[in-house]
Amino acid sequence: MRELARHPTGLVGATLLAIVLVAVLFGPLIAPYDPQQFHPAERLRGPSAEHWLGTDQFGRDILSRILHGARATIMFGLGATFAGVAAGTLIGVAAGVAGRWIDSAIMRLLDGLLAVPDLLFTLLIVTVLGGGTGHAMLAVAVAFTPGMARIARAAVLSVRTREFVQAAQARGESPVYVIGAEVLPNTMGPVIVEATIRVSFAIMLGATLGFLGLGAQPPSTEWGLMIAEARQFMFRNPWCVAAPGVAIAVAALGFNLFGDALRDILDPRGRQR
Amino acid sequence: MNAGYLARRLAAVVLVLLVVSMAVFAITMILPGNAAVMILGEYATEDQLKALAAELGLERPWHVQYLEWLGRLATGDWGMSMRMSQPVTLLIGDAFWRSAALAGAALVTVTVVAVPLGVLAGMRRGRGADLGIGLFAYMGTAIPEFVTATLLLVFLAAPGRQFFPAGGFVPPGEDAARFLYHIVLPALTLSLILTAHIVRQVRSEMSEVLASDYIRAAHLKGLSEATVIRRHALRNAMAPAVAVISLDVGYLLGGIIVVEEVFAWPGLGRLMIHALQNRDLPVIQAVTLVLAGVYALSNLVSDIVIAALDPRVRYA
Amino acid sequence: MSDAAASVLEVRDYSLAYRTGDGPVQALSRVDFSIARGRTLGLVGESGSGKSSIAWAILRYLPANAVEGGGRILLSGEDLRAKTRQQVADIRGRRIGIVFQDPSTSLNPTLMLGRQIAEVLIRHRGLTEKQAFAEGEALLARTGIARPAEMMRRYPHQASGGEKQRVVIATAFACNPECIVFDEPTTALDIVTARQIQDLFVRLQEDTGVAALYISHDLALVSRIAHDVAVIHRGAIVESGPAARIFGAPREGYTRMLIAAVPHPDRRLVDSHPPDGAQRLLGLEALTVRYGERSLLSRMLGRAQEQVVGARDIGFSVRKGEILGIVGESGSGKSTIARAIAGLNDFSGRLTLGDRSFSGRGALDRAYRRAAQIVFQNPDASLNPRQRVREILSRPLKLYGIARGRAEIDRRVGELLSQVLLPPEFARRYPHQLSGGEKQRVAIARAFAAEPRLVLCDEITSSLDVSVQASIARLLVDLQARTGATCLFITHDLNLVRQLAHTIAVMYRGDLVDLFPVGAADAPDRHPYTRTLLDAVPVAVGSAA
Amino acid sequence: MTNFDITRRGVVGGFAAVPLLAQGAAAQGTPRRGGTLKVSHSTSILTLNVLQNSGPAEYLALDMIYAGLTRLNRDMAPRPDLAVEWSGENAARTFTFKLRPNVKFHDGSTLTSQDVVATIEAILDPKTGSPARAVLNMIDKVVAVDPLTVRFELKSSFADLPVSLAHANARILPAALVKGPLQALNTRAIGTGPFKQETYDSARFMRLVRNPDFYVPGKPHLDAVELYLFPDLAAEAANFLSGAVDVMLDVQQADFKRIAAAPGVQGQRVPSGRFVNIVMRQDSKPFDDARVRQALAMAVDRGMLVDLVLDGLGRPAADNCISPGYRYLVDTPAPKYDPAAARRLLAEAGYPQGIKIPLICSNRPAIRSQVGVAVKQMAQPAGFDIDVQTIPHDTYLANVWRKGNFYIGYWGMQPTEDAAFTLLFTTDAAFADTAWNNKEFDDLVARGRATLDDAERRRLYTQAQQMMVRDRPSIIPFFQDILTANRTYVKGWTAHPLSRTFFTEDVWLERG
Repeated sequence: MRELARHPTGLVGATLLAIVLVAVLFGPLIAPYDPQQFHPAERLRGPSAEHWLGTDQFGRDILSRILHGARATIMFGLGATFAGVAAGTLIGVAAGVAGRWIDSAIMRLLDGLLAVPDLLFTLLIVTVLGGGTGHAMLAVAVAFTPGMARIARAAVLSVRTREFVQAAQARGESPVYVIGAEVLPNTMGPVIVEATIRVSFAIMLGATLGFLGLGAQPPSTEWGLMIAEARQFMFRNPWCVAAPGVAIAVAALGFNLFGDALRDILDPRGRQR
Repeated sequence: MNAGYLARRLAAVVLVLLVVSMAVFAITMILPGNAAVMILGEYATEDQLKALAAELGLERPWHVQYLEWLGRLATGDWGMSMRMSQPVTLLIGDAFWRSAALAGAALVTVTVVAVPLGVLAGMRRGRGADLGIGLFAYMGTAIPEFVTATLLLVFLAAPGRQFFPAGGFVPPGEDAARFLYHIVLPALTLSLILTAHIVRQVRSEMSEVLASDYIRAAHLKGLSEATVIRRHALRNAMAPAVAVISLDVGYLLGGIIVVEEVFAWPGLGRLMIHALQNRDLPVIQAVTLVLAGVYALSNLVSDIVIAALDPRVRYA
Repeated sequence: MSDAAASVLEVRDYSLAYRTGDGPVQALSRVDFSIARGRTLGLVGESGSGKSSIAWAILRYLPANAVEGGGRILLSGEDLRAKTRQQVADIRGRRIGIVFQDPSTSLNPTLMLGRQIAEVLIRHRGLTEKQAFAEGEALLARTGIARPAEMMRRYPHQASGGEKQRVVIATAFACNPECIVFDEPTTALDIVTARQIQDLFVRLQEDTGVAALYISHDLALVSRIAHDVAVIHRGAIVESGPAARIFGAPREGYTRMLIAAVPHPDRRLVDSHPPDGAQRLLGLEALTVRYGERSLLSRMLGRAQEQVVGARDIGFSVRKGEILGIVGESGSGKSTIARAIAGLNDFSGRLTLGDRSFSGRGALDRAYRRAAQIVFQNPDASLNPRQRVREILSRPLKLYGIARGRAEIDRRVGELLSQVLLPPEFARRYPHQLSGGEKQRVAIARAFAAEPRLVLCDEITSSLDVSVQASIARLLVDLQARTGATCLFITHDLNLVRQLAHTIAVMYRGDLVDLFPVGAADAPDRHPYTRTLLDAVPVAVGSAA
Repeated sequence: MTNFDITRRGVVGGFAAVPLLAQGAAAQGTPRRGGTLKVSHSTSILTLNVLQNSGPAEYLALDMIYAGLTRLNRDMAPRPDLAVEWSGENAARTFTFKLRPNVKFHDGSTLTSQDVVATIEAILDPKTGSPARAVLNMIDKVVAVDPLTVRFELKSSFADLPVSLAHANARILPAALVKGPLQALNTRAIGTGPFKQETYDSARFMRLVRNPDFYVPGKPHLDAVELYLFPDLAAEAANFLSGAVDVMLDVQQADFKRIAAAPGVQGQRVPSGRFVNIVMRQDSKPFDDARVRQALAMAVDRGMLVDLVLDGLGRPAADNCISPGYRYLVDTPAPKYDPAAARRLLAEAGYPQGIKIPLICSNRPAIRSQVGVAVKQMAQPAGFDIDVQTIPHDTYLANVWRKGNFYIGYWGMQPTEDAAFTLLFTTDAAFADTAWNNKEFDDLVARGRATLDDAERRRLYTQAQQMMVRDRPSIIPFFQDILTANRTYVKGWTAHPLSRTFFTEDVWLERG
C-alpha cells in the first residue's frame, strides 16, 4: 500500500472512495432527516440551513436521500460487477485451462455476445425480466460476463506458460492443485483491476437504466432514479439534479482512479518508469 | 491481406450475428407480458388481445418461430413491426442513416480531437497538459450520457441561451444547414464521453511507444524532436489507437440509445427504445442485429486499417 | 594511459546519481577513462554495475531523475556537458554513434530498414533521398549483408537478428563518427552470428580508426577484441589498463574474482569421466517431438497445420552419476529433449529410466516424475510469486510423501536450504525478496528435495551474472556428487559445459550431430558443426590461473 | 413524470359537459387565413387507424382527418357534424340520422349512408378491437334507408346514442377502405375532416394540409399543421420555449407554471374528470370490510395530494367518479383527513395494530407511483403501513391489473354518467376491477340509461352516486386538469376536458 501513497491518481481515487464508503456505511445514521419525510411547506427549495442540499418535489431532504441512496447505488454497482466478474472469471479460466476446441468454442460465443453493446444488452435483459433493481443488477452482471471472461482467459493463458506452473506439472501435481494453487492466485491481479474500473461503469449503467425507467423504481433513493425523477423540476431547483449527478460522478471517478492506480501497482512492469 | 483472410473474417462476422440472433430471440421470447397486451395497452379488451395474439402467431413453439424468422431474415423480409404495422426494413431504413450520421459525426469529432489530445498527453507525460487532459478524460467517463445531455440542454439550448435547437431533426436533403444545426448537441454529447475513453487509451499507447528502444535509438541518431514524433512515434501509436477507436464504436452504438431519446433524434436508438417499451419483437431483433453487425464490421475495418499502418501485422 | 592530445573520448572524474522514491542512488562515482583514435576500450562489469549509465551520460540521454555530479565528458576536447540541446542533437549520429544490445527492438517496426539508415545520412550529411538510399546500400554491403538492395526494402520483422544488427552497425558508422559506443551488441544473438558480428566490429574499427567504447559483461569476448580494459564495479572503475595486463596479472581482488568466475575449459570442476563401472540409468531411442498440436477444430476445418519438429530420432544413453552436457544454438532442440524427458512435451520413440521404459508422455507415472526433476532458466519465473520459500520446498516433500507433519517438513526444508548454502530463515521469504542467484538456488533445492535419480538443468545459468553463474555451477556439481544423481546440463555456453560435463552432445536444428567425452573436444573426428561452435566461442586469453 | 412516459393514460372515448373555461374562439378578432401550425407532442403517433388508436397525439391527428356523425361541444352537448339532424323514436330504441349532402372524402369519393353502415358494422365486429365498441354495443342493427339517411335499431333503449356516436374512435371511413385489410388504415387515412394527410414519419413528424372541399365554408383557417414528436419532456419544453414550435400539446404538471409564465406564451388549464383511483378489491381481506375502506378514505389528505402531485393543477375529489361538469353531479362531501379517527375505525374493524399491505403502482405514467409514495406517507399515522411497489407497465398489465387487490388505476374522463358508471363500477363493467358487484347499483344505472325523462334520470343517478360514496369501491382523491400551452399569436387553440376533440379548424395565426 506504500506505493499507493506515491501514486497521485490513486490517492485521489482512494479519498473519493472513502467518502463514498462513509455514505454507504453510515449514510442512514448521519442523514439529518428521514428520506421519505415530506416537508410540503419547503418544496423545491435550494440549499438552506435546515436542508444543506435543498429539497425535492415532495419537499424531501435531498442530502438525506443521497446518503440513503448511496447504499442502493453502490451496492448495485458492486453487486452487479461482482456477479459479472465471478461468472466471467469462471468462464474465462475454464476456457483458458481447457484449451483446444472448448476454448475456441467459448471464444466464438464471447465474440458474439461482445458484439452487442453493453447498454443494449442490459436493456434487452431488463425489458424481458421487467424493471426493478434486482433485475437491473442481473442484467448488468450478464452484460459484464463476456468482457470479464476474455480478460480472465488472457490472464490465465499468460500465467499457464510460466515456468513455476510447468514445474508443478512436471512434478505430477494434480490439475486441481495446478489451477487452484499455482494458476488462479496469479491471475487475480488483472481481474481485480478490471473489476474495480467496471464498478464505475456499472454505477453509470444503473443510473442510465433508472433514467429510462427500467432500473430502480420509486420509492427507491437510487441516485440514477433521483436524477430521472428530478429532471422535470430542474429549472425550478437545479440542485435536485445536480446533487445526485455529482454523487454519481464522485463514486464513478473514485472507482476509476483507484482502478487505474491498482493497475500500475499490480502490473509487474509498472508504468511509472 | 488476401481474399482468403477476408472471406474467413466475413464468415466470422456472420457467425457472430448468428450467435447474437439466437441470444436476442431467446431473450425476447421469455417475456412475462405477451406482446399483444403490451401493444393494445391497458384499455384493450379481451377479444382484442386474442385477435392480435393469433394474428402474430405468438402461441407457436418458439423454435418454429425462430427458424421461420431466420429464413425470412435471410431472404430480406424482416417482418412487420407489431406496433407500427410497417415493414421493419422501412423503419430501419431511414433510421439507420440518421443514426449513422450522428455516430459518424461523433466518430469524426472524436478522431480529430481525442487522438491529438491523447498524443499530446502521452508526450507531456506527468506535466501540466497531461494532468489537465487526464482530468478532463476522467470526468468524461464519470458522468452518464443522460446527465451530459441534460447539462448541454440546459446550458446551450435553454431559452435565453439559445445557441442550438433543443433536439429535433431536419433531413439533410430538406435543409442541410439546419440538419447540421440540429446534429451538434447530440453529436457533442456522444463525443464528450467517447473522447474521454479514447484520450486515456491513446495517452497510454503513446507513452508506451515513447518509452520504447527504437524511439531512444531515433533520438540518439540526432533526429529532431519533431521528426522522432512524426515519423517514428506517431506511426507506431496509430495502429493501437485505431484498434481502441473501433472498440469504442460498440460503446458509441450503446450511447446513441440514450442521446437519441433525449434529443428526439429519430434514429436506431430511439427505434430500439420504442421497440423495447412495446415488446415489438421483430424491431428489437432487427435493430440489435444491425447494431451488432455494424460493430463486427467496424472491427474488421479497423483490422484492415491496422494492417495498412503496421507492416508486421500481415494476415496470411 | 595514452596522451591526452590524441584521445577522442575522455571521461574525467565523472559522478552520477538517480533520484528514486527511497532517496538518491549513486550510479557512478569519479569515473575516469579515455579512448584514443583507433583504440577500443572494453568496459566490463556485472549487471547493475553502472556500465550502461556511462553510455547514457556520454550520449547526453539521461533520464529525468538523473543528477549529474562533478566531472567532465570530453569529445575531442570539447566538454559535452556544456553543449546545448541543439548542439547535442547535431553531435549524436554524426560525431558519436551507438549500437544497442537488442537489434529487434532498436529498429522502428513500421519503417523500412533502408529509410532508417537513410534518415541519418539525410540529417547529418545533407544527402537527397536518392543519394542517401544509394549510400545506405553501400554501407550495408560493407557490413557483409548478402543482397543489400533487397535488404533496404525490407521491414525489420523480415530480417534475422544478425542482419538487423548489421543494419544498426551500418547506421552507426554511416557518418564516420569519431567515437562509437557499443552496448552489449552481441548478447541477444546466437553464438555463430555473435562471432560474425564481433569479427565485423573489429574489421570496421580497424578500417575507420574510430574510437570505440565496448560495454559488455562477457570477459572472454572483451579479452579478445579490446585494446584496453576497464573493470567497473558498483559505479566505480576498479582497475583499468591494456587487456593483456588486466587479464594476465589482475591487481584488484574483484578483477581476479571476476576472471576466475569466467568458465574456462581447462578448469575442470569434475574429473573428466563418470565413476567407472556405473551402468546405464537413462536411455533414449528414436525419441521425436512435434510441436503445433493438431487441434480437433483445425483438423475439422482441414487447415493443414504444418507441424514443427522440435527434435528428430534422438538416441543416447547416460550412466548413473554421469553429467551429460547438451549444447546447441537456440532452436536446436536441446530444451525440447529436456522438456520431453521431464514429461512436459508429448514424444514418440522410447525412453528408459533404470529398468522401466516408457513410450509416450501419458505413460510417465508419479514414480518416474519423482525420479526425474527439472530446473528452468529464468529464476524470476521458476518460483510461484504468491508462495513463501517454505511452501515451495515443502510441496515435493508432501507430494512424494518424503516428509509428513509440520515439524519434520520444517526440519527437512532447513536441511535443503543449507544444502544450497542459503540461511534457514530464507524459508519465510517470498521469491520477490530474493536475488536471481538465491531464487535459482531455491529452484535447485526444490529439485533435489524429491531425491531424484535424474536432474535436468535447462540453461539454469544463462540469465545470471558471471560470478553468480560460477557459484551455481559449483553448487550443482557438489550436490550431484553428494547425491550420485545423474545430470543433463543444457546450455549454449561451450566453455561452461566443457568445465563440468563428462560427455557432451551437440544438437543442430533438431538432430543430435555429435556425442563425445569432454576430453575429445579437440579431436580431429569432431563433426564440422561442433568445430564451428568451438571456434565461435572465445576463450579468455592468458588466464590459466 | 419520467421522460420515459408512454402515456397509456388514454381516455376511453367520452366527454363531459364543462363550462367553457377558455375564451370562445370567436371573441378573438377576425380570423386570418393561412400559415402552418407547428405542434409538439411527447407520445408517438403509432397508427392512423381511427378505429383502433388510443395514443393522445393520435387523437389530435385523427380528429383533424376524420369526422363523425356528431361532435361534442366543449360543454359536451352533441352537435351536428356529418349528420345534420337526428330523431329518436319508441322510447329511444330506434334513431334516424339525416346526412349532410355532397360531402367529399379526401380521395374525392362522396359520403353516403353505405359508408356509415360499413363503418359502424366494422366497429361492432369484435375482430376490429375498436374501443368505441364498448359505448355502442347496444346497437342491434344499422340500416341505410336512402343514400342520405341511416336508421339505428337498439337492443335496449339508450337516450345518449348521439353522444356515443361522437366517440373519438367512431369516425366515418369510406366503405371500400373499411371493408379492405385493416392494416392499410394504419398508414393511410382518408376521411372527411378539415385536414388531409400529406406526410407520415411515425418516428419524427407528421404533416397535414387543408382539405379544400371541407363542408364548413371558410374553414379551416390554417394552410397546414405539422406534429413534431419529442419523447424527452425537458427537450420538448426547451424547444417550445425557444419558439421552434407554436403549440405544446401536453404540458407536465411540474413544468406548467414555468412555461405559462414565459414571455409570448399562453398556458391553458382545462379542468377535467381524469382521475387516479386506488382500487380496493372487496372480495378479499382486508378491503372486504367497509370500515377499512372508510378508514383509508380518511387517511388520505386530498388537498395535499393536489398540491404535491399535481402542483395545485387539479381539484380534490370525494371517491365519486362523477366529476364537476357532469349534468347529474351530486355534491358528495369528501371525508376529512383524520388519521386518529381512521386508526380508531381500523381497530374497530379488527386491526388494532393497523394494516401492513403492498400497494402496486405501474411505472407508467409516473403519476401512479407519485400518488403511491404520497399516500404511503399520509396513511402512516392512520395505522396503514403501505409498501409501495413500482413495477413495469407490461408486468402490471399482465399480472396485477383487474386481478390485484390493492393497486392504482388511471382513467380519463368519460362522456356521460352512464359511460362513467359502466366503465369500472357496474358488475359487468368493461374494466370492472373492484368486485363491488352491487346489483342495486347496476339496476339504477340500467334504468337511468333507458329513461328519456330528465328528472327521473337525475333521481336515479343521484342515488347511484350516494351509494358509490357510501360503499366506496375505490378511493378517487383528485381530478387532474388537462394542461396545454401555445404562443400568444396562436388563436382559437384550446384543450377539451376529454382531450379527444380539438376544433383545429377554428385555429388561426395572428402573424403570417
